[in-house]
Amino acid sequence: MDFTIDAEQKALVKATRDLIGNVYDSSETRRAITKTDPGFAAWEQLAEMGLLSLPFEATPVETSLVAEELGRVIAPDPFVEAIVFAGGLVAAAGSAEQVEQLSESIADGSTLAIVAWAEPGSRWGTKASAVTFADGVLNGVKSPVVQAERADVLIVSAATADGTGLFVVRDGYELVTQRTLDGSRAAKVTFSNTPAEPLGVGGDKEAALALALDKARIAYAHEAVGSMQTCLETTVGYLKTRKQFGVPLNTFQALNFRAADMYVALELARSVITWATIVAAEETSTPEAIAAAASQAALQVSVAGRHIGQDAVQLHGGIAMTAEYSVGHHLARLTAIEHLIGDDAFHRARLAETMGDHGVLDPIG
Amino acid sequence: MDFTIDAEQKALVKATRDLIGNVYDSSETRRAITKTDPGFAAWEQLAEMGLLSLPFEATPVETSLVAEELGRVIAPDPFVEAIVFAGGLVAAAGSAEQVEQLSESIADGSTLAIVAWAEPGSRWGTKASAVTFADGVLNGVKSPVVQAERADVLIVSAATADGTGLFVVRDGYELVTQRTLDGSRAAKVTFSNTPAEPLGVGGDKEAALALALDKARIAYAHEAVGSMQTCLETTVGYLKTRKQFGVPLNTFQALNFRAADMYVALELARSVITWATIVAAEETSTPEAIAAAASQAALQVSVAGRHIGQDAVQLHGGIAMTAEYSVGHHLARLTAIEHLIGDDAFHRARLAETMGDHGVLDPIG
Amino acid sequence: MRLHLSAEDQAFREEMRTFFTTQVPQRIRDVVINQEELTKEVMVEAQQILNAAGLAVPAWPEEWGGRGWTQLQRHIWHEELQLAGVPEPLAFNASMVGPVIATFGSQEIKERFLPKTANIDIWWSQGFSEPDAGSDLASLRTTAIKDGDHYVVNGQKTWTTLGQYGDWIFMLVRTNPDAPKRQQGISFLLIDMTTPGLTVRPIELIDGGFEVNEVFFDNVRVPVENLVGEENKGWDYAKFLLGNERVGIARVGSTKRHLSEVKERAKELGVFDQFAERIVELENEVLALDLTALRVAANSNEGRPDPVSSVLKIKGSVLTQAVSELAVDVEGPDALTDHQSLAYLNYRKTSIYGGSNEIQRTIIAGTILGL
Amino acid sequence: MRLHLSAEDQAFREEMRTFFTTQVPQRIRDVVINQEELTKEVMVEAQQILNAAGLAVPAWPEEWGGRGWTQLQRHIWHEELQLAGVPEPLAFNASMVGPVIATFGSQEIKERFLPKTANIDIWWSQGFSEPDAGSDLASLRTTAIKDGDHYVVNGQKTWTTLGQYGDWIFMLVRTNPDAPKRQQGISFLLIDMTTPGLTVRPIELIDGGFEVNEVFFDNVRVPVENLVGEENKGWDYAKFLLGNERVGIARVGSTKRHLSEVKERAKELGVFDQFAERIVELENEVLALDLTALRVAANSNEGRPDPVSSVLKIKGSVLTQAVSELAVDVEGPDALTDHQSLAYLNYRKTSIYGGSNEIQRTIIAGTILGL
Repeated sequence: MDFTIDAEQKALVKATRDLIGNVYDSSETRRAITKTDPGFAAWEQLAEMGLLSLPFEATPVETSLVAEELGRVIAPDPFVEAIVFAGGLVAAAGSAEQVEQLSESIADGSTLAIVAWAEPGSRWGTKASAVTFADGVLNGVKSPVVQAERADVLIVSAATADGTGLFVVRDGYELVTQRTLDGSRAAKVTFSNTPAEPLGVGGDKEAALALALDKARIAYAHEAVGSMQTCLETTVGYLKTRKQFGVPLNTFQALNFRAADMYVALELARSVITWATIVAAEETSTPEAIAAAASQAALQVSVAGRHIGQDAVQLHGGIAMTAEYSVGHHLARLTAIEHLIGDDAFHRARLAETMGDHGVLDPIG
Repeated sequence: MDFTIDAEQKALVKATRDLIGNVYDSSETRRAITKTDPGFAAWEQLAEMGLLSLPFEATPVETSLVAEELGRVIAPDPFVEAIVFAGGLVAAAGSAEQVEQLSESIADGSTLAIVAWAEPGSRWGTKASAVTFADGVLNGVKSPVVQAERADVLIVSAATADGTGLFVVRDGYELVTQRTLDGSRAAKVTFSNTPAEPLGVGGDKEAALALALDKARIAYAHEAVGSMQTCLETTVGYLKTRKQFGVPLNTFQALNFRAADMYVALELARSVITWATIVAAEETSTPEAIAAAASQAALQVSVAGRHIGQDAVQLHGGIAMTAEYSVGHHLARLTAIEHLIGDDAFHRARLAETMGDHGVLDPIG
Repeated sequence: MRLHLSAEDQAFREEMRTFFTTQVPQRIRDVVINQEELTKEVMVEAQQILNAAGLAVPAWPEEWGGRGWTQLQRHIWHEELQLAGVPEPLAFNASMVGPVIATFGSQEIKERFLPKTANIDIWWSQGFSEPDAGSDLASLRTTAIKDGDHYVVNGQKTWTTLGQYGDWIFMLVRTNPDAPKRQQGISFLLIDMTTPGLTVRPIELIDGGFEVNEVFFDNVRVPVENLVGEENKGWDYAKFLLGNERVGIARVGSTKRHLSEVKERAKELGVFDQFAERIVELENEVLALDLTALRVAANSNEGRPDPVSSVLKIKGSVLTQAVSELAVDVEGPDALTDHQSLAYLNYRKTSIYGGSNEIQRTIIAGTILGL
Repeated sequence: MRLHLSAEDQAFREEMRTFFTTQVPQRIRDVVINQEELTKEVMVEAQQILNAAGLAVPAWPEEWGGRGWTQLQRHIWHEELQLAGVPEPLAFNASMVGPVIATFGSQEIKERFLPKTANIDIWWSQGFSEPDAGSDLASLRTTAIKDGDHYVVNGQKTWTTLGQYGDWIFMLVRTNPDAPKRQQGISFLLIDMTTPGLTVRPIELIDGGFEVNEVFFDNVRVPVENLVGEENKGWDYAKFLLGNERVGIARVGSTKRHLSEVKERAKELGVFDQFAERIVELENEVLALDLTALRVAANSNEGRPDPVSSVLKIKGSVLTQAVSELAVDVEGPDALTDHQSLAYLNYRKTSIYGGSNEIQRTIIAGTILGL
């Protein structure tokens, strides 16, 4: 059991932090960028740094470290969506030819790949039914699909005679794009006899989709840790400097205690989420073990994320309600992450299915 | 809609408070009394004051007012158990002869009647199965039965060919008595060919039992309100007088805020529980309406009782853990009440059954 | 104790319910029910419908449009209005500046302002909070220095809700900077927002909407006859006003309506059973709030706000937020682009404004518990 | 980052698990598992079994029975011991007075006390808290005035856990009442509890048990050689001791075991599905506590306690209580007479003792967050 990271990983963290902190040097910069299309600005630099090639060459540890850094400034670049999730899915399920074809253009930033898996009303289920594949074309609707408008390639899950298949689509679909609550974009994607190429050899790919999604959940959870960390730091800084009634806010014990409780929640969440990455990175881990770890991590995101995000706003007061200030955007992003990866009820129910199988839960057994 | 009580009811409250405050003049007196059999000491005086005749002549308003006063000092006398519940059940379901026969001796305190309805593992269900009635005798087990050892008459629910019947039993059963967590006693009662007389005309009495139980739940909830009120008052008093670090505890904002939250919880609980009594007292209320009101009240007991009881202990610190001090006993009694009337999960599930039938919940409609 | 409303109050409730659901167009109420943005035009239209029927400012003195209702009737009026989705009369007019003028203003100032205030011919804004004075209102620094028959106002106000629509603004200003205590030397001044030197800057909120504003004052000249009551007594008027504000803030009717809408939505989405326990719990808490508001209203002495109103403020805001959180969860993944999510973000304000919940806890601990 | 234990630590864990589950009799462990009352005899028997195997005081210096383990190994030892239901070595001996004597005592006092302390031939009691000094330890008033080669001790201690079994008591006493600061002038003194003038009064707790005591000192004469370290330096030793106390207080292994027992019980009673979501949530929180304890142990520098131990104390106590509350709810109506209810009442102490959770929040806000 070892939670430490090595020198190379430390360097990765530092380089990512420097790069991303430079692009999003303030909450106002980030806000201005999200108001123009496509709503993110660090993509080329992330590519130059080699971070977009991670799904093809590195372990979940590296992707999680990068995601956590992006989370600190809630960088709107779709790193987890396009690289960890879509890139990871291509790497895991694509044919050798597809991997070769896509990996280079994903890694250099020229191709943005997005997984279109969610279906209206499906509540995080991975079994496809709203889009069907037959005779080489797709028909149906996917929603919400984050950053679909900017996507060069969609990886679409669809019902086939053999189960849930995965398909590469480059064109021939319609989009209705909406702003998301965290300043990003998501679309309803409608396929009408859209030509599609199977990812990999065909057949039922639901297990591959679910595993890639679980790994993405863990990376999202690290984004959330980074965001929660910023919420806490910002709140502590505000309590120290902001004066009310002629004294700094940290004169008020009740406020300090709530900051202390935020710290407790953050450290506990960090432990579980980091452990989940370690489980995902371990070669001997089964998909079931990774799914369980992803759900444990997601549950922490939900419970700690609401607690920390809401209290960061409350302890700031009115200023936190303004778009000019940072913590409200963190609350929005934490809320969005939770609804991307599944909320507490979803993950509790998923964990409940196997909870009776063990007595004591042994995280390092 | 009127929450006020009239002059006569106010006099009842004052007389009860004087009487009970005299018998249980301190937490130590109460503790000493619970250590000797039968564990309560105000029964004769309650009888002399006429309070034990309430189920035969007054409305739930009066019994709730008395219960709340008993709750303030957590008087261990089984007023709700014997008078509201057993007395109320006799009054509602007994034959004219039985009512006549029992009402006088219940009212003068010479007969202690107790309802033996709970069954091992039944979790607050009112359909009897662990005890059966046939050929004039009862067989089976009831548990827990509060104050069974002191009881002169048991009203026993039992499975019959017609459903759940109710039976009067005076003798011929065996008891295994245990101390309860709140200093009272409860027994496992075993019936072996025990002669029993049907209460009323026979037939399925589950509805009558359930209604009497729901009315008892509301009275118990008032006991809980009285106890929560004392928890708050005692805690506030302690915060004002106890010094730590050279200053009174109410110098510490975080503690005061928690006392404020206790107050919020208490006032909200008081509203629902008082309303439940008003529903029960209203002649036009259906059993379904009383059941719903009882569950709403019980839910407040569970949620507010745990919050207030636990925080009263925490805000006191170590002293509250000692048997010499009062608030620990209040926490114990609040816990016991909740497990007598059904916990939060039970009442949530019960309310969930009908919750979809209305849009907006209108408490005075 | 009595369960039902008296026959009189029952009839009153029916009358309110009928009026709100038949005389206020569905088109207007749907804006509220669907949590869409209320435009100025719609709010004015709604309030003028109410005012024409004598239902806009029932708590005012009767000679200025009040109705002499009991507290319970006012509660019923308010709850039915919210249940029906009728936009509330603009609080700055109906609950804030109106009662202050009616209580403390001269006859001349009453005649000049109250009818237009009730009919929202003047849209009032509130100029209380300042950038360095959030919960600590008394530390305000905007000055009004007398210069002949004018005050010259300099400074900045913030959190001015819907100030972008404002015709006039009622202000707390410091008229005596040398007063020994911070609460002294404050006056209550009315300012025409078209006066030169006054600038409004809308502030974007985290839900993308524009609700609050900064208002800047650069040598704004205000006739002395726009002072309400006595000079340097403004803090007393402000406390009176804030007490009124807290009473209506529990939002019981709105929260009940929202919860019932979420129930319907959960049924539509097929997740009613999954959320049943949480809905039951919230319904129980909303019931407690509803009954406590009724208890306070029914028992309250006329006039002064009950300190228990702090309970209503705390629990009311927490439940507004909890129901909006439930609404987001019921939506599931679609919450990403759903207006329920924006409402969730927006409603974080309810535990901050109108005296934050920390301020309310301080009131309860101090005023009620004596801590 | 690495998921599994190293081969060495894995073997270590197996060794511990095997020892605890085979060398400590089931009869003893069942007392812990069934939450029955541990008698003095059983606790002594268990500790002597451990001590004979070198497993009673592994954190001590090696010359006095310590094992030179890493923090992670100590964590594994502690968790496996709790998981197996082995009674813990008496904290007053193993975690409190032993380390203080070993670190600050003279060679003579080490030789005199450490072997007997490890083998529980002396049962130590703790004399820190006083009636008017709960969380505010430094305000203690018990005095020890030098009279020739003795200290004369007068005063009262309270919350002395298991003091009714005590052979000796380690005390904080005020040796210099005139010291300028309260923390100065305090000394660390060892007292034979059979000394004339010393009286122990057990205090009944709300669960009916007797765990804590008052200890009265009426001119108790204590030889000066029973002083540990330097006179008037006791506060430093106490801080060292309290830091050690907090580390073990998370009760991770015990809580994990209790939760798994409650799961089994819920299955027996047929209510597993009904409680499933709550169990899942608690299991998630216990996992977080477990992993945080591992993270602290694995990353910790030898010696000084990590301030994050306050996180473990807060969450550890809250989860101990939450699992005991779940256990009561799983029992249902039978909880009225069930020992789980008494454990629930008893465990309210865990957020109070060892530095209340309010004290821990103060430490986090101050030491970690700099507030």
